Amino acid sequence: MITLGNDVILASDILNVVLLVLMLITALSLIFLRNLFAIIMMSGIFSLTAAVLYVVWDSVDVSFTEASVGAGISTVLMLATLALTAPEEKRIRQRHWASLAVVTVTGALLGYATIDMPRYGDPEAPVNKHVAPRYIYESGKEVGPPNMVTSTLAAYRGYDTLGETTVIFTAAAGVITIIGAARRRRRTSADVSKVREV
Amino acid sequence: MEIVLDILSWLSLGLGCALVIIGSLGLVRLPDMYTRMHAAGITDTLGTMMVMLGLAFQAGLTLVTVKLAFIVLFVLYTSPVATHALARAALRGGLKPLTVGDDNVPVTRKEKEPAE
Amino acid sequence: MFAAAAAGVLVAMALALTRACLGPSVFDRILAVNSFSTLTILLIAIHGFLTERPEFLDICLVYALINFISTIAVTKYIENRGFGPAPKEEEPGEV
Amino acid sequence: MVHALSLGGVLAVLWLLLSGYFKILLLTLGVASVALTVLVARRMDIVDHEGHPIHLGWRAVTYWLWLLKEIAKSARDVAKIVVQREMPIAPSVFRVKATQKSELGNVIYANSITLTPGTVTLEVEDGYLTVHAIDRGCREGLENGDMDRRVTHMAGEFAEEEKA
Repeated sequence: MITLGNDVILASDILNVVLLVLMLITALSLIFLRNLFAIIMMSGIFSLTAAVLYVVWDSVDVSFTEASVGAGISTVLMLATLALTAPEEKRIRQRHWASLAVVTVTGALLGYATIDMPRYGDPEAPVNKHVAPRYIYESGKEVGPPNMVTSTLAAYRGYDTLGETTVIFTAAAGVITIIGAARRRRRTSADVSKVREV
Repeated sequence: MEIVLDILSWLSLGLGCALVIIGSLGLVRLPDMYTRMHAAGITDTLGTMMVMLGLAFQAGLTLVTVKLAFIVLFVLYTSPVATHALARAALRGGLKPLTVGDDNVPVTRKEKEPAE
Repeated sequence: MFAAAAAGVLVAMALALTRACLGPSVFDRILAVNSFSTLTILLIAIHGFLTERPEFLDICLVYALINFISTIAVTKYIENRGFGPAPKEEEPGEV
Repeated sequence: MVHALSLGGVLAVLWLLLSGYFKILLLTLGVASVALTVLVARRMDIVDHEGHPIHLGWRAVTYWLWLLKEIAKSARDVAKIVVQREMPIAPSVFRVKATQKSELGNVIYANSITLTPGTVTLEVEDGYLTVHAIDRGCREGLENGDMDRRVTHMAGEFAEEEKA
């Protein structure tokens, strides 16, 4: 068990605040930019900042996913989408006050709900008293892999993960069929022989 | 020995951070995309190397140091590829570099003269 | 000491974000994102040492390997479609 | 075949270093993933001297050391430019000759130029590189051809092999 000094906790807090401010600035610029291409680049920065935040919050596996999906694949997919549309966002003349009201109320409710949540990392919180201790103490003996997340995903929640993987696989296959199929060009035999020569 | 390693580590980390900040400062201050690319180069090369070296002095001869070395290696291999691709795309996209002097007319792909 | 280093990297990140917001051309933004991702790698590495868990460096490894893929994809896209810094307000400034 | 074996070796070492575990189950999984990766790489036809330049040997190491020194020097120069109030830049675009015979040599040269701050390769075409430099010093450092000679020396033996 590693215990951290107060100064480290303070440093982590400051890191949180600064990163969240950076994220806020990025999000604001996302709203005000009109060029969709620039928006894609800014959303890349957004997900990079999010990935650092996930590391700071100790969810390393989520950060892994954010790194490969958020910053890597989704940029490419959004670009592929952009190839099918116009590079500029349409200017909206009328304002949708009703939508703004709905969003504000939902946001306020969500913010209010956080007050009831247990403190971050509280060992007495329900989520940490249910099945988590068994995963933590027994997974090494019961399943084997040194990474707890791996054994949780692949063994304790195996069917769930299989379902998720199927969904993701189907989605990816669909996206590739829609976007990528037109571009595919079979290698001619001349190409192949040239490659072999080199 | 501990103290020597600590001092080396502080020096490297400090230098690395200074370089990283200077690189980003150049990214903001320099006048056009092509010159900014050189400033970003400081961050990608020497800045990264010095910061990782500073961390490696703290880790000692462990697997962690090997990982740090791999990170530096990967950054050094990927960063020039990305920079070159970006520079070429900018040139072909019609972004003209700022240049000084008369013999330094930018060579674009279409209007380049035959070699020598 | 690590906290100071993290602060330095954060300052650099803010500067890179400034460039990404200012533009003016799309290439400046790509450059800023590229620089930002290098800084992300550094910050995660330093944070690992700050909290005394340098095993988390694996994420930095993943980042170091994939951060140039999006840059390559973006530049490929621009070259193939000829989508330059076209909009008028985004022309690079003269000096 | 030699390249496939060395690729497998490098991947195995990488896997061991990154995992840090030496249990039977995990080692088996590691061997399986290395074998799968090598198989896929072979099917993709990317296991060759370019992706895996083992023939360069020790000369590559000495070249890297020299290149690191150059990177440090030019990074210092560019940093000096940036921190000055008036920023004395003199950007220019020019062409240099690449004397390497092989494509691999050309790529190494172009990437070395890009890697040193202050110079960036813009185009690579038939033995000539178009380079953007931030000031006179960086430009002259490249035009004296020192780096070109070193890269050619490092990739030299290989160029003859390819011709034969």
